[in-house]
Parts: sequence; C-alpha cells; structure tokens
Amino acid sequence: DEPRHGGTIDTIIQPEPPGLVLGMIQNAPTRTVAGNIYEGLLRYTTDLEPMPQLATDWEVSEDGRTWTFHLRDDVSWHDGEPFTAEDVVFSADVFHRELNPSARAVLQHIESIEAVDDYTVEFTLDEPFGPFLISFEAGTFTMIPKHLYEGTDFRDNEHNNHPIGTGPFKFDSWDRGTVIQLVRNDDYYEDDLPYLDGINWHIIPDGASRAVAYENGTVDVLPYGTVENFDIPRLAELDNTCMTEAGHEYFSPFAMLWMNNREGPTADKRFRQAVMHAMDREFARDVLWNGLGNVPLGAFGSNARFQNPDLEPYDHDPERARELLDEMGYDGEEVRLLPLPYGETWTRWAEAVQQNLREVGIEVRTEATDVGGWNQRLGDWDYDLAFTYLFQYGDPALGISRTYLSTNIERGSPWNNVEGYENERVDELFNEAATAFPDEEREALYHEVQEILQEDVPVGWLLELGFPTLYRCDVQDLVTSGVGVNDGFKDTWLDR
Amino acid sequence: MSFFARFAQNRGALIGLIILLTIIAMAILAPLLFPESPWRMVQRPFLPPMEVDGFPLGTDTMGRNVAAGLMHGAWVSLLIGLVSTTVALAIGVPLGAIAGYYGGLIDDALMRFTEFFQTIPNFALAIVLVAIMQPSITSIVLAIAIVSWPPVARLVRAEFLSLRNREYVEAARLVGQSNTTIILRQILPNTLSPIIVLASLMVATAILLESALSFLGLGDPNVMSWGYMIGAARTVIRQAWWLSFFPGVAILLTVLALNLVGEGLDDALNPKLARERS
Amino acid sequence: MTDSQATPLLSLRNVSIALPKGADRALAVEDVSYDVFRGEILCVVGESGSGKSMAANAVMGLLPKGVYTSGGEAIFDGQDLLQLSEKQHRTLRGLRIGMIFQEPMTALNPLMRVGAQIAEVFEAHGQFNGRERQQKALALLTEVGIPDPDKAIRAYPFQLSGGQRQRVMIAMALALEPELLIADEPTTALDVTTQAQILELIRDLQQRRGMAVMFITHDFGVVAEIANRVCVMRYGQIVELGEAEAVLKHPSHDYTRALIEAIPSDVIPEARGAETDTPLLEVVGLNKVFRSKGGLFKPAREVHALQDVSFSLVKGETIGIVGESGSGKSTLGRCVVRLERPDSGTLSLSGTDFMHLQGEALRRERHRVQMIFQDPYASLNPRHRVGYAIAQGPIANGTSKGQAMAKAKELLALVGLDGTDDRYPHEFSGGQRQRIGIARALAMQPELIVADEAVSALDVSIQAQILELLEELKQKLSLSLLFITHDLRVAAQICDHIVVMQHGRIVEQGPAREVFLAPREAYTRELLDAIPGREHELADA
Amino acid sequence: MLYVRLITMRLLKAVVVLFMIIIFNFVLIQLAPGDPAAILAGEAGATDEEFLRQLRERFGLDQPLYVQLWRYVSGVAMLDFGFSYRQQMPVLDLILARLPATLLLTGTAFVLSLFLGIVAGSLAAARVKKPSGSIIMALALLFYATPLFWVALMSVVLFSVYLDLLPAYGMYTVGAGHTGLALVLDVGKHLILPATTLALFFMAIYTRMTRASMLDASQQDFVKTARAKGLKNSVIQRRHILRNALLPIITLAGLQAGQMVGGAILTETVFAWPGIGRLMFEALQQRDYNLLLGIFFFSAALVILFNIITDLVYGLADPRIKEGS
Ligand SMILES: Nc1ncnc2c1ncn2[C@@H]1O[C@H](COP(=O)(O)OP(=O)(O)OP(=O)(O)O)[C@@H](O)[C@H]1O
Ligand SMILES: Nc1ncnc2c1ncn2[C@@H]1O[C@H](COP(=O)(O)OP(=O)(O)OP(=O)(O)O)[C@@H](O)[C@H]1O
Ligand SMILES: [Mg+2]
Ligand SMILES: [Mg+2]
Repeated sequence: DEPRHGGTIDTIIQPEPPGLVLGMIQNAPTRTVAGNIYEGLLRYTTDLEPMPQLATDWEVSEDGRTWTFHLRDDVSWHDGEPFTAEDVVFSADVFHRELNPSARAVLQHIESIEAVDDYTVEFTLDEPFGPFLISFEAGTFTMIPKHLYEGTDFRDNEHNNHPIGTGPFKFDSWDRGTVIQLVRNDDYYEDDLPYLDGINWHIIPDGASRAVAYENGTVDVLPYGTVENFDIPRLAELDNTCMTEAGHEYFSPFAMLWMNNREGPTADKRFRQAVMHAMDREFARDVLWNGLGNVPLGAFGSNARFQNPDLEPYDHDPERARELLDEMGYDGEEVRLLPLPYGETWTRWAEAVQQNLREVGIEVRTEATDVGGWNQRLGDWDYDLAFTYLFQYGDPALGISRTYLSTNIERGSPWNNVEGYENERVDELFNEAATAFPDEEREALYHEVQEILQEDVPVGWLLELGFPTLYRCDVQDLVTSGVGVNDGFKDTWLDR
Repeated sequence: MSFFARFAQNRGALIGLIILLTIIAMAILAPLLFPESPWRMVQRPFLPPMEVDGFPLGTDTMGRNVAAGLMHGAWVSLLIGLVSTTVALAIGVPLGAIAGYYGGLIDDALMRFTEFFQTIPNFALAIVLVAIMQPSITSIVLAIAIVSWPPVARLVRAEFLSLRNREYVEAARLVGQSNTTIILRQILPNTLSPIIVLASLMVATAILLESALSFLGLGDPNVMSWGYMIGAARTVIRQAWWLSFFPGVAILLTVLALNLVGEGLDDALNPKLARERS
Repeated sequence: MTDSQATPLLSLRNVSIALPKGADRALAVEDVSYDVFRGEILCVVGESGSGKSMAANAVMGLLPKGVYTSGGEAIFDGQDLLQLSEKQHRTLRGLRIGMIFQEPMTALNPLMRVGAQIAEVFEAHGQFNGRERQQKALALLTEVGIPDPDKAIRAYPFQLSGGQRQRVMIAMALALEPELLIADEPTTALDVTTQAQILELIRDLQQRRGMAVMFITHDFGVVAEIANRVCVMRYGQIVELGEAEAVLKHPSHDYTRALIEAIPSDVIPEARGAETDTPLLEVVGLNKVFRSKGGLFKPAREVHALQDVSFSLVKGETIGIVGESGSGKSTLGRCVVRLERPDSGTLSLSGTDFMHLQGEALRRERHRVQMIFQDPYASLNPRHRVGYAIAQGPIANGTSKGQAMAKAKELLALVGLDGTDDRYPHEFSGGQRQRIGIARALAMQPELIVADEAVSALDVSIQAQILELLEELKQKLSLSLLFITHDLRVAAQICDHIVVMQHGRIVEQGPAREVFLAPREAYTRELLDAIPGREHELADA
Repeated sequence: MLYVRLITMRLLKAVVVLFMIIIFNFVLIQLAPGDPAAILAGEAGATDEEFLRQLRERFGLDQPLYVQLWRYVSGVAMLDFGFSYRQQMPVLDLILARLPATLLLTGTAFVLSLFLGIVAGSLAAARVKKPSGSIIMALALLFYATPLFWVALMSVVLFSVYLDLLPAYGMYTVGAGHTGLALVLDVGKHLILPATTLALFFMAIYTRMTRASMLDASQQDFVKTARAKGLKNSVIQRRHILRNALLPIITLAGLQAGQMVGGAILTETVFAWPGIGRLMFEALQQRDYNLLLGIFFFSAALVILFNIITDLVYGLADPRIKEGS
C-alpha cells in the first residue's frame, strides 16, 4: 500500500513530562514527545547505523579526530527562520555545554566546533572517540534555535512553553494533566512528510485506566512502559492489535541490581556471585515481563557493541549459591533491598528476588521508598541491594563504562558508579577502549574488561528489558528507527 | 440488664462481633494453617480459585497462595488498625482532656495546634508522613495515628467541656479533690462510651487508610496486608478478579463488622438508653 | 357549674395503658374512668409517675413508642378516640382538642418564628390563606397577652422568656377554638409570678370560650386556684374524684390527705431565734459580673449577677435566699462555696478570709463549706458507687480509704439509707439520691452547708421528708444553712432569716416572720401574692 | 455592619494562622528525605556535579534553611508562590490551572453526597424499623465499608469496559473540539463516574448522620407539639425534625468542603482527572517543594475559609447562634 495522508494519532505519554525542551530536560517522556518536534543531525537504524537527518552526509579525517557534517539547506524552524550551521554550533557548544549532562559526557572529548560555512560544521576531537558518531540522536544533541535562545537565561526563556524545533510536528497545546497536542508541520523539508495531521499525547496516571483507554479505542498506540506488563498479553490478543519490540535498540534498557561493594556482606565477591546464582532471572522474565527481554550474559547487553560471547554465564543454581555463602562464612547478617519505585512490575520483581535470596539463606529486608527517597538513598550509598535500570546508548563508552569506572564514584547521584567498584585495570581498559581506533582494537579491550567484571560481579545483571510497543495494526510504519516512537511518527500513516 | 445482654439485643452488633471474632481467629490461626511464608511462590501464577487442591482462593501474579496471604494479612490489617488507633487515642485523649478541662488559653493553644493537622487533608497528610518516614509498618501506623488523633482530641475536649461543669464534678471539686483526680476519676470514665464508639470506627478507617496507602505503593513491602494485596492486584484486575476481590471483601467485612460493633456499643453504652431501661 | 345530667364532652371508660417490658410497672394507667364536661376545669393531680400524662396522651393519640392502650374507650363527641386511625386522629388534634405541654423551653421549635408556628395550626387543617393566618396569629398573641405582639410574632422562641413561651403555646392550642383543652403541667417550670399569670390566663380564656379543660398538675396549690373538679391519681389508678371544694377540704382517701398535708401548709413561719450570735459567714459588698466573649455572631455581653451583696450568718442559723429566676441566688451560693470567684467584696468564714484562697490552700479549706445540689441525680457520678461517692471527700483530705468507707456507711445510716453503700446512683429514687447528697456534704464535717434548690426537683411528699431530715440534722450537728429556693412556702417553713434578691441585688432582708408578714418592698409583696392557692389556704387556716 | 467587621476580624486572624501553617508545612516537608535537584537529575537519566549545582543554585537549595524559609514566606506574602522545580512554571499558574478541575469534581461530589445523603437519611429515619429503612442503612454501611479505590476500579470495568456507557478517564473528549453546550455535556459525562465514586463514601456518612440526628430530634418535645397541632407526618419530618437535625450535618459538610482541594487523590488518579490531588501526589514524589507547599497553602486556606463559611451557615440555620447566648 502507498502511504496516505490524514488522520490524527492518539497515544499515551507516561508520566507527564515536566517540560518539552529537549536538551534542557532529557527524561524519557520529554524525549518521546519532543523527539517529534526537535531533531538531531542524525538518526539511527535499528542496527544503530547512522542515517541522515539534518546532516545529509559526513566524513572523518584519517586520524579520526576531525568530523565534518554537511547540512541540508532547505530546513527552517517552526517559526520560519532558516536552520544553519550557526544553530549547530550554538546548540552543541553553548546550550548543551551549559545544560545537558549527557551531552557534556561527549563534549568533553571535543576540542572545537566550527561553522565552516552556512551548511557545513566541523568538530575537532582531542583524540579519537569511539562512540562519537552515535551521539547525535535528537534527544542528546538536540538542535536548538540560536535566534531564540542566544543571550537569554535558557531556563527562563519564554519559548520553553512553546517549543520551536525543526521536526515534522509542531507544538500546538498542552492541557496539563490531560493532553499534549502536536500538529503537522506543513513546511517540513521532506516532501510529503509527515502523513499524520497531528498527535495527541494523552496523560493518564493509572496503569489500569491506560489499558482501558486502548481497549475502548481512545488511543491507538501504547508506547513502551505505558501499560503494566501483566496487561500486555491480554491487550496483544485484542483484534487489530500488533506488537513490536523494535525501536529501543539505541537505549537498550538494562536492569541491574546495585550491590554495595563498600561494606557489609555485599562487599564480598563471593556473596555477590551467590546472589547471581540465587536469582531466578528466567522466572522474572517469563512471569513478570511476559517472556520479553533477554537474560544477559554479563555486563554488556546483547544490543551493546563488543559483547564477549565466551563468558561463563551465571545460571540459576541455589546449591552453588549456598556453597559460596558457606565458603565466605556468611553469618546471616541482614541485607537491605531497595526496589525501584517505578510501578508494580518492579515491586513484584523485588518480592521475587527477596524470596529467591531467602531460599538460599540470605536474610533480606525490603525497604520501600518513593522516587525521592530512592534517589537520596542511592546517592548517599545507603543500601545493600537496589534495583535500577540504565540505558546503554548504543556504545559501551556511553552507556556501560560509567557504571564501573572508579573515577565515576561520586556521592549524590544514583546514576554513576553507585556500587563503589574500584579496579584499576578495569579503569584502564575502559578508558583505552573509548579512544582506541579503529573498532577492532576497541573490541579486544572490551572483551578483556568483560572477563574481569564477570568474575568480580560489581553489580547484578538482571535483564535486558524488552519494551514492547502495542498499536493498532492499521497504524503503519510506526517504528522506523533505533529510537522507536521517540522519533517515529515522522513516517507513520494510517491505513484507514 | 447486663452490658452484654444489652449489646446482644442489637442483632447487627452480634453479627458484627461474630465476623470480627472470625477474623481474629483467622489472624491467630494463620501461622498454623499456612506455616509457609505467604510470599513464597508455590504454584503457577494466576491460578483461579478452587482449581487446584490446597489453593481454594487461587494464586496471584507470581504464584503465591492467595488464601495464605489473606490469613496472614488479617493479622497485619488488624494490627495496623488497633495500634494506630491506640496511638491516636494516646495523643488525642490527654490533649483533648487538658484542653477541655482547663479551657481558656491552654484550650486555645491546643486547639490551634490541632487545627494545623487538620488543614492538610487526612489522606494527603498520611501520604506525606509515610513519604517522610519511608514506608514501613511503624511509619504507616504512626502516620495513620497522626492523622486520626485530631478528631479524638476534639471529641474528648467537647465531652470535657460539657462535663467539667456537671454538678458531680463541682461536688468533687468542693470536697477538695485535685484536678488530676477529677480528670481521671470523675470525668474520663464518663467520656468512655463516645470514645469507645469512635475508636471502633477509627480501627475501621485505619484499615481503609492502610489499604489506600498500599494502593499507591506506600505499604510496607515486608508484610502481607490486605491493602497490599489489592494494591498489587489492581493492575491485573481484568485478568484475575479474585486477586482484588477476596481481600476487598475481607476489608469490607472487617470494616462492616467494626461498624456494627461500634453501633452496638453505642447503644449498649448510651447512658440515656441505659437510664431509660434501668 | 357542672351539670351532672349533661353528656360529658369526653368520657374515659375503664382505660388501661400498657407499658413496654422492663418499665416500672405493667400498666401506666389501670382501669381509669373520668368525664370532662363542657365549660369546666378538671384537675388531674398525683405525684410524678402516677400516669396523669399517659391518659392525656392516649386521648391525643400521642402515646410514646411502645406504650399502647390495652383496654377501655375514650368517647369524644360520640366517637371512641382509642379506635381512631392516625389520620382520623389528626383531623381532631388542634382543631377540636388542643394541648399545652409542660416544658415551655423545649415545646416550641427553636428554629421557627413564633408566628409561623402558630400559623401552622391553620395550615394543618387547611384554613385561611397565608396572610390571614399571620393576622390570626397576631390576634391570638394579643389575646394571650404577650407584650408587643407585633414584634413577638417575628421572634424566635429563644428570644422570649419562659412565661412568654408558655403564652405562645397556649395561643397555639387555642388557635382553632377547640372544644377540649388539655394542659399537661403548663406552669410547673415557671417561677411563682409567671405561674400565677398563666393560671389566670387559662381560667379567663376557659370562661370566655366555654371550653372544657383537663388540667394536669402535681401542685395542690394550683388545684385550689382553678379546679372545678379534681381527680387524684396514684400508681395509675384513680383514688379520688370529686368537686374541688369537697376534695380539698374533706379528702376521703389517705393518699389525698397525705398529699395535701405534705404541702408546707403555713406560709407564716414561726418565730425562731438563733442559738448563738457568733457570726460564721460574713459577706460584704460582694460583686460578680459575667462577661461572655463575643463570637462571630454573639456580641460580647455582661451580666451583673451580684451587685454589692452584704449579709451575715450566725452559727446555727438558716438563711433563706429567695427571688425570681435569674436574680443571682445561685451565683451567690456558688460564690460562698467558692465554685465561683467573686470580683470584689469580702467573704470571711469565722473571721478568716475565704475569698482570696487559691489552689492548694483553697483545696485544704474547702471542707468547711459544703453544698447540696439541686439535681440529686446530676450531682452524683453515675459510675461511682454511692459509698465511694461519699468517701471521696475524706479520702482527698487524707483520711484512709478504709476509715472513709466506714464513715460513709455510718452517714448513709444517718440519712436513713442503711446498707446501700455498694449501689449505683441510678438504683435509688430521687428522694433517696438527695439523701446521699446530704450525706456527702456531711462527710466533710462542714460548718456551713449551702443548699441550692435542694428540694425543688422532688415531689411534695418527698420534699417534706427531706426538709424534716435537714431540720433534724441541723439540730443534731449544730450546722448552719444557706437555703436557696424560689418556693416561698419552703422558705417559710425552715428559715430563720430571709434574704430577697432581684437583679443581683438584695432588695430586702430580715427575720423570716417579718418579711412574710410585713414585707416592706413591693417586690416581696408581689412574690408572696403569687403563691398559688394562697388565699385558699389562708381562708382555710 | 457588625457582621462585616466580625468577618473581617476572622479573615485577619485566618491570615495569621495561615502564615503559621506555612511555616509548619515548610518544616514538615523539609523532614522528607530526598533532594529535589537529585531527583530532577535522576529523571534526566544522567547527571554530573555541574548539573546538580546549577539546579540547587537556581532553586535556592544551596541556601541555609532559614534563608529558604524567609524567602518563601516573604514571597507568599506578595502572593508569589515560587517556581515549580520540576514543571518549570510558576506554582500559582500550575495550581490555578488544576484548581477548577478539582473543584468541579469535589464540588459535584460534595453536592451529590450531601443531597443524596440527607434524602436517604431522612427516608431511613422515617422508616426506622421497617425493612425499607434497614435496606437504606445496610447500603450506606456497605458504601462506607468499601474501599474507595476498589469501587473506582470496579465501576470503570463495569461502566466503561463492559457496558461502554461512560468514559473511563479524563475530563473531556480529547480532540473532539467540543464547545459550548456540547462541551458542558461532554464534561458532565466524564464527571459521572469519578464524582459518584467520590460521593459514595460521604453519602454513606451523611445518610447515617442524618438518620441518627433526625431520630434524636424526633425525641424532642416540639415534635409532640407539632403532632398535637394535627400536622401531617411528612410535614413534621421535613419542617420540624429535619431542620433541627441539620446542625451536625453542617459541621461535617464544612469539614468535607474544606477537604475539597486535596481530598480526591485516589479518585483523580484512577480516573485521570487533571486535578490538584494528583498534582500534589506527583509533587511529593518529585520533592517539588514549592509546588507542594503551594498546594498545602491553598488547601489550608480553603479549610479555614470553609470554617468561616460553616460558622456563617450555622448562623443561618440556627437563629440562636446568630443572636447569641
Ligand atoms: N416512653 C415510656 N416508656 C416506658 N415507660 C414510660 C414511658 N413514659 C412514661 N412511662 C412510665 O409510665 C408511667 C406513667 O407516666 P406519666 O408520664 O403518665 O406520669 P405522670 O403522672 O405524668 O408523671 P409526671 O408528673 O412526672 O409527669 C411512669 O411509671 C413512667 O415511668
Ligand atoms: N456562668 C455564667 N456565665 C454567664 N452568665 C451567668 C453564668 N451564671 C449565671 N449567669 C447569669 O447571672 C444571672 C444570675 O444567675 P443565677 O443562676 O445566680 O440566678 P438564680 O437566681 O439562681 O436563678 P434560678 O432561680 O433560675 O436558678 C443570670 O442572668 C444568669 O444568666
Ligand atoms: Mg407528666
Ligand atoms: Mg439557681
């Protein structure tokens, strides 16, 4: 069938985003909604290969230090101003440097950014940086209109309430607590696109009600995380319902169990190994996550580049767990387990793990917290075991090394090396691998680091989460990139 | 007529008492009938009621025995109800008594203090308190107690205000009894019946409040309670009705029973009725 | 006046009324027959609980829940009232039979304007339109003699005095000119002056309209004042029925005789002298002002309850404080026992300052002045056994518990309640409870006892017993008594000295005989004149 | 004139009390663990020191507590409730945007529960000891004893999923573009389930209270007087008994009305009603202190306002109170 114009998509955003200016806010719901308003220089396929977006092509110098991007010359902002190389320089060098911690992680490797002409930008790195090309996703390196932001207090800018991007959809209205509405950008630079007239992002705080909204036909698309996992099989069986797991390769969320390496029983490697053996991760995947997702081999997920396939997996083996505990002389000291306060599935999972651990003789006390308390406790390292999940961002240097580098131990954040793992060799290997060139060299280094981690078990590797998107089958071309619905509505059309 | 005979005249109250005793028996017998932890995953998930022997109420999302959860949960729900009510009484009764007996500035100060707690809606305040203290059975009990004492204080104060000028109190003052003795021996015993009636309703409300907190994910994750069971079951209400149905009915019956008992006590303790009958 | 040949308007024939299980007795009214003729006042008398009200309520079809007629008939103009349906009864109520109740304070709806409540009677029977009803109401209020009826019609009950409220009740009962008016103790709650006015009004209206009136009372003074015929009841039965003159002068039944005798018969007290002249209590220039704080709606208010009150009491003497309601009698009594703190003046007990004592010091001196309260039931803690109730005082003052309890038993015996120390207050009758109150006061071995309306709540016969007991104890224990009452007969019977109060001031004081025989002040005279049945008694004496 | 002055006095007092409440709430909230900046950072999924420092500085969280308190209190004095950390909007705007929805929901539930409760209670009082009266009371007890959220869930399943009669969530049909009367009807339809759910519990209480209070009032002497006039039973029930039974109901109604701002957290959550209760819960989870304090402030203000209104209504309902002593 040929794509057709027309129609509005109703979908759900959960939770309600705090704001829509990407780059200033990077949480998941903001990315999902604003990914349709803003764009980056590149997009990525589901195999994480770069695709042109605002940049049509790009090249790298021999030494891997200078990258040149050629921009489209027919792009204009939603307010009609043309988009130029100056915007790129402003966004990367000024806006993101000031506001955006995830961009800063890449920017620290960049020496300079220059507009060669109106439609050419040159990035110079201080040394080659492996994941450079994969960092241009819209949510990380968002293009921000220089003419509206330059010289203002970014956070107080009046346009924050009415975001202006270059994307296929324009911001229309936001009725807080109810709906965010986007409308078609009629001046979009790609002919014919987008097909839809608009998108309504409904805001429904209760999971059960969200499922009802899909059932009674109010919404057509349930992006990942919007309905409880238990509802997915039931909803997937409904008429005219399709499901895809594609679209999250870039983020590839990886569930982990923080284990405090500093003190208590969890400071002992054998205890941590015992925990890995005690947990029934297959059960969790099959019962709690509807069989979606993937039990990881070790620290690197299957979607991550450079996974070492030869590692010895940690099987569910309570006997072995008990042996390890005996060996270390575990005395029944109580350990505290913090579940992730992100919904029922996570709570159930903590209950299952607690039960698994009790069955091998570990005394566990679950300490529930709300989001605020959870952040605080992890930031203060006040825990023994704690659930979390982290995005892998397509490259170990972006998404994986941050968890294990000892330079990343810093009180106050729940997202760095919270477990307090310190291993010089690991630091060395990760650092070398980030800047090694070309990829073969990186692979060797990463394989080695994985072997060390497999033995030390700094954290528990629980599950590479499969986050399914449910939608009516007549919604076509919903997921066309590695960041899924975050930028997917551009190509979507309705076969009605 | 004896107190119990008067109580038993109210058929509803008697039914309530029987339900309540059954629930207490459930709570006591739970560890005997279901010695295994109610958290154990013992069968396949989502087993409907009466399908497999030993699982009369089926299993939950993770294959835990619903019947075991219900029995063990009775204990926690009752405990939360009783302890939080006791704590609320321990705060509210003395405060109300002092405010009502002494009146004047003391009364003013104590009542303004009480008002502070009433300007934030009960449930919202309970949520804030549990969030502050972090969810655990202690913090839940405390939070419920803290939001429930103001009405107690007000009731006791009102009673004291009306009783402190009764002739028998004046008579006691006249023969030289001290204020403490008057408060404790003359007035307090005469405020007991409204307090007992209110307390029986507070136990009921506390059970509802705990379940509502659990529903929002603010329950104690280490203990099985009915509120927890409903909260956990709400996401699967469509697939497995029995998961929220049975604990829902259990809460309903308990609250109902406590109410009936409260009404029965109200009748039996009502001095007016007692006087008419005597 | 009565014509025994005429057919009665209402005729009760062998009426019995059954009480629910667990009540005092099986039948509230047993086999009662009496007639009420047009144009006469029939007084039904008897002590509390004798079944007077029940019979009247049965006629109105207003028996309380659980109480029902178990036999007999009540013929009213040819139809048996006891057989009527609620609906049929309704058409009679208000229209042909009107009723006035005892409590003027509570018998009116507190939230409705008086005019509307009267107009309702017309509305209930579909008479007149809205405006006419208001006019009729106004006319009625004028007729019952309410001052300023234009204003009163728009008033709420709480804005009227007790006497005025009772007039409104009467207006309501008379609105549709009923043939029969039932008045159930309409004056019991009122003070003497008001009581006299209301009796006058009822008699007057009855004569002008030629109604039949059934008047229920327990006060023979009232009977003497207005009755044509009298019906005396006891335990639900009629013990005597006859012409008023005959019954009052020559009661044939012992019970009737006892009732008449129990009335303090002589309003002229004997001359009595104090035994000593050591002053015990000295009150000089006492003032007390009550200030109520204003609320959102209430303006702040000041009441001068006591103004410059001075008197003194000699050891062994009984002083009576009399005066209309609200004149400050109770306030004075409460100041004397220090339940209230006077604003200024002096208050001394055998020369020591009793007014400025505070806290612990006051607590230790309290035993010297004790009080007997008006309501014997309210003054006993329902949760304490009476023995303990009496012993509490001595215990609080340091006597050992055993001793105090033994003493309590003795005192109970002294007031004639041997061996009842482990019973609860509700297990006693009103008169017995008042004896317990007296025993409690005595337990403290006080020098002075203040009795605030200590016998007002009791039936005449019991009242007489208690007064006797007080007199006896006074002699035995050489007590002094401050006796507060609004009943001048009672005051005349036991007081040596009388203090008359009005609006917080003492208007007259002196030896009892002088005050009664030769009142100097107009106010005192007014009080004396208002005593119901006074002329009758005097004529008889 | 006197009233105007008295009411002004009350309002002035209320302002003082409100400021004390602000301080009380401020301290209360500070007791909660968790740092708003860390939570915001956490939400972003990635943080560095720089990010946290910027946030803390921006919100004044780097200042000592008493400075923060002083800033807040003096802000409120100028009706400036500060900036929501998370939503990056002035607190006042956020609250005002959500307030109408909540007031609509709780107000409807309030009126509904009050009206139905009084009607049901009067019926039950008039039919005391008859089966119909017992059935009303049994129902009331049932509504009282059933957990609110359970009713909410069940009614969604029944009315929106199986019967498809009513919308399950939200306040209006998104994208339908209704205006005028159509919008009113649309909102009305969305209102039915949440308002009924919310009303049930209070209705049960009003029913029981009305009945008890009426039975109490019917024992009073003036009822006998009314019967002696020959008035019909229904008139007596309505005009005499009910009116005299209203005072305790007004007290409770005043309390319920005061809870209108924050009393519907569960209902708003289940029915996706864009109200303040939900906003409050989210603000608490996010440690969005300014927003939370702002909501508490409004809630307290409403409670106090309704206390005053209750007193006024008392005066209307009972002339004795109005004219005093
Ligand atoms: N509602 C009731 N239920 C049971 N017994 C009652 C009820 N009302 C009155 N009685 C009893 O009926 C008897 C007669 O009462 P009734 O009211 O007729 O007395 P009374 O002569 O009017 O006395 P009083 O002078 O005190 O008004 C009493 O023994 C009383 O206790
Ligand atoms: N606690 C109080 N607060 C305010 N006013 C009071 C208080 N006690 C009494 N009063 C007022 O003081 C005045 C005198 O009251 P008091 O009770 O002494 O009268 P009384 O002569 O005993 O009347 P009664 O015969 O009705 O008992 C009355 O106007 C009364 O309303
Ligand atoms: Mg009577
Ligand atoms: Mg008095």
